[in-house]
Amino acid sequence: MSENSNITELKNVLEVALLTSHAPLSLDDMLRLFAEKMERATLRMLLDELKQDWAERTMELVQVASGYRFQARDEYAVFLARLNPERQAKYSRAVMETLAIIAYRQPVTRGDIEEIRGVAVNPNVIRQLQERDWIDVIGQREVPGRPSLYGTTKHFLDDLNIRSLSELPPMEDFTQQEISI
Amino acid sequence: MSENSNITELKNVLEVALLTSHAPLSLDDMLRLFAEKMERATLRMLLDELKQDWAERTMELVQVASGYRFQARDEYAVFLARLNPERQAKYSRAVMETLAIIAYRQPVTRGDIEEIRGVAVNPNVIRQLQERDWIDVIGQREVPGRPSLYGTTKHFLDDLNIRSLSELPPMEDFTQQEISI
Amino acid sequence: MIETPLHAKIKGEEFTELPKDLYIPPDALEVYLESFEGPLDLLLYLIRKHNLDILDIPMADLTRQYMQYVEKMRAIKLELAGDYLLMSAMLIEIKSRMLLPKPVEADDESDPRAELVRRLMEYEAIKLAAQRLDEMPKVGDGLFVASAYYQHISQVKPPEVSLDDLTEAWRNVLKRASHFKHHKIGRSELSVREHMSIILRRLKDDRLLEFTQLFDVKNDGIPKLVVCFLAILELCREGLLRITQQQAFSTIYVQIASEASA
Repeated sequence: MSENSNITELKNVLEVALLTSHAPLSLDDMLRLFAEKMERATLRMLLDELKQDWAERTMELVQVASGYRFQARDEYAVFLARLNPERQAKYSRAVMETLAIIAYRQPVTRGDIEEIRGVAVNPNVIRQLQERDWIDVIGQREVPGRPSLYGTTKHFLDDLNIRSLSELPPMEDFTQQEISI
Repeated sequence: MSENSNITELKNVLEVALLTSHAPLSLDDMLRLFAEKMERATLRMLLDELKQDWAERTMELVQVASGYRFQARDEYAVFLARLNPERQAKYSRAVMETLAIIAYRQPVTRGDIEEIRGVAVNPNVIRQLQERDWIDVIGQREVPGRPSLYGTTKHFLDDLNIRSLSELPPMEDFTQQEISI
Repeated sequence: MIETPLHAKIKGEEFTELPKDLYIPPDALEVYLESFEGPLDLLLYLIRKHNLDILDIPMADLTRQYMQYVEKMRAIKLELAGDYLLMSAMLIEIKSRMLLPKPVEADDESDPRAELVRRLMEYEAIKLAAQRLDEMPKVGDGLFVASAYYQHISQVKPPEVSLDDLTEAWRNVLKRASHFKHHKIGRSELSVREHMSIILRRLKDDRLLEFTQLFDVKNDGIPKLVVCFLAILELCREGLLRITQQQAFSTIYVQIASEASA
């Protein structure tokens, strides 16, 4: 075996060990991989080369407190996070009704929502909908306190798979009936 | 982004996910990685390419019962075994024979196992196999006492690196075998 | 006892004579006693050790050997004896049934050894299968799977909301609103409301727009232009817009009321 192919083979063993290990490998761990005695300097050189070999690839060889490990580059975290999403419970009734009021009655202030629902609106409810990027502030009403006016976003339409608010089921006819009872 | 770099990027995401996952990834798992909808045929094509990309490398992309995973090529096992010289304690013969009966004769009750082995089954044996997630209760036999029926799990197939029970070594006939004691 | 010719196999060769050393001193076996998995395992050991033909087991010899080991085991491991004694009884029963005269038309099925042979063969097949399973490389034992590290960021999957959920919520709102007499829910076109939001958004970005800039005459049809105009009027009525014109027929400007007063 030539010197070069030998180095490749040694790096391969290190690569396999690091890719399959559940925990970082210390230099001592890695020295145990090889039957023949290896200098720590040689091992460090091999690890440097291995790091270079992966420089343009998906994983990076990093050194942490307890040793070396391969880890996914940061840019992939967003993909990996999708593998095991924690599903959040359903929205509360307050959130859904607030959303409905904003969708059907925009632009509305918090005061409008409270008037329609007959109860105070928890700021947390508005925040949840804003964080979801379903509603945002589109202006202020020119009354004392200049309350924010809320409207729904394009993202809201996208998530509900409709192109315009006019595609929301018309509810006014139904309303008239209900109210007349 | 050109078509080609896009394919490379998709394969990179798959590679990262498969190299960092602690369990095999099913096609459905992998489809979740991508925000945009992907056809299963496309995913299979990407996996094929990824397998080819790694054909000359240290790990191989294999398909087991519950999905795909990267694993070290056989030739590296001898090196990796040196990492943890205190080998995992072997299972007792009672455990392995019980496992073999469940694997080859499932679904079976504890009574069936005792009949074949000619001795009482220690509950501890069943528990060990259940804790390893190699067997589980898959029903009850409709006889007095409604004894549990045991079968092997997907995880058992995964751990043995096979996709189905049909890939287990075939049972040998007694008389054809020369047995060294 | 019916003497049957012995068919023993040793390394593939047939032997028709009993080996001279059929008897193994129990002392030599002491080391194995622990490793027997039960009476079937012990019987198989004896059969293999003495190269007996499983299809034609010499019951007398086998039973005698077996009893010797069971005695030995009883001496050192009493709690094991139960299963083994049961087997002793079975062996003796088979042996005694074989002493009875054979019916002339006897087929293989009537061989008193048949059931024992079936069980021995079944057990040996399982024993071999267990050895094979044991030898297979397994994850955690000779098989190494990828397990590299990644930075876990937890992504909470937000609740799904459908159009039905939304309209259901709106229906509830309306039902409840009907209880408040003072509140009146007027009939207005949803698309007017949507345009009110669209216009406010544009003015938030552009501050001051010419009235005509709010209309896309080229692309929008008449109904949409009308809706847009109604939206401007509604915004004006609600005091959200300020519309200015310096003199007759000059450019009309539209801006958010608060921006104008500031």
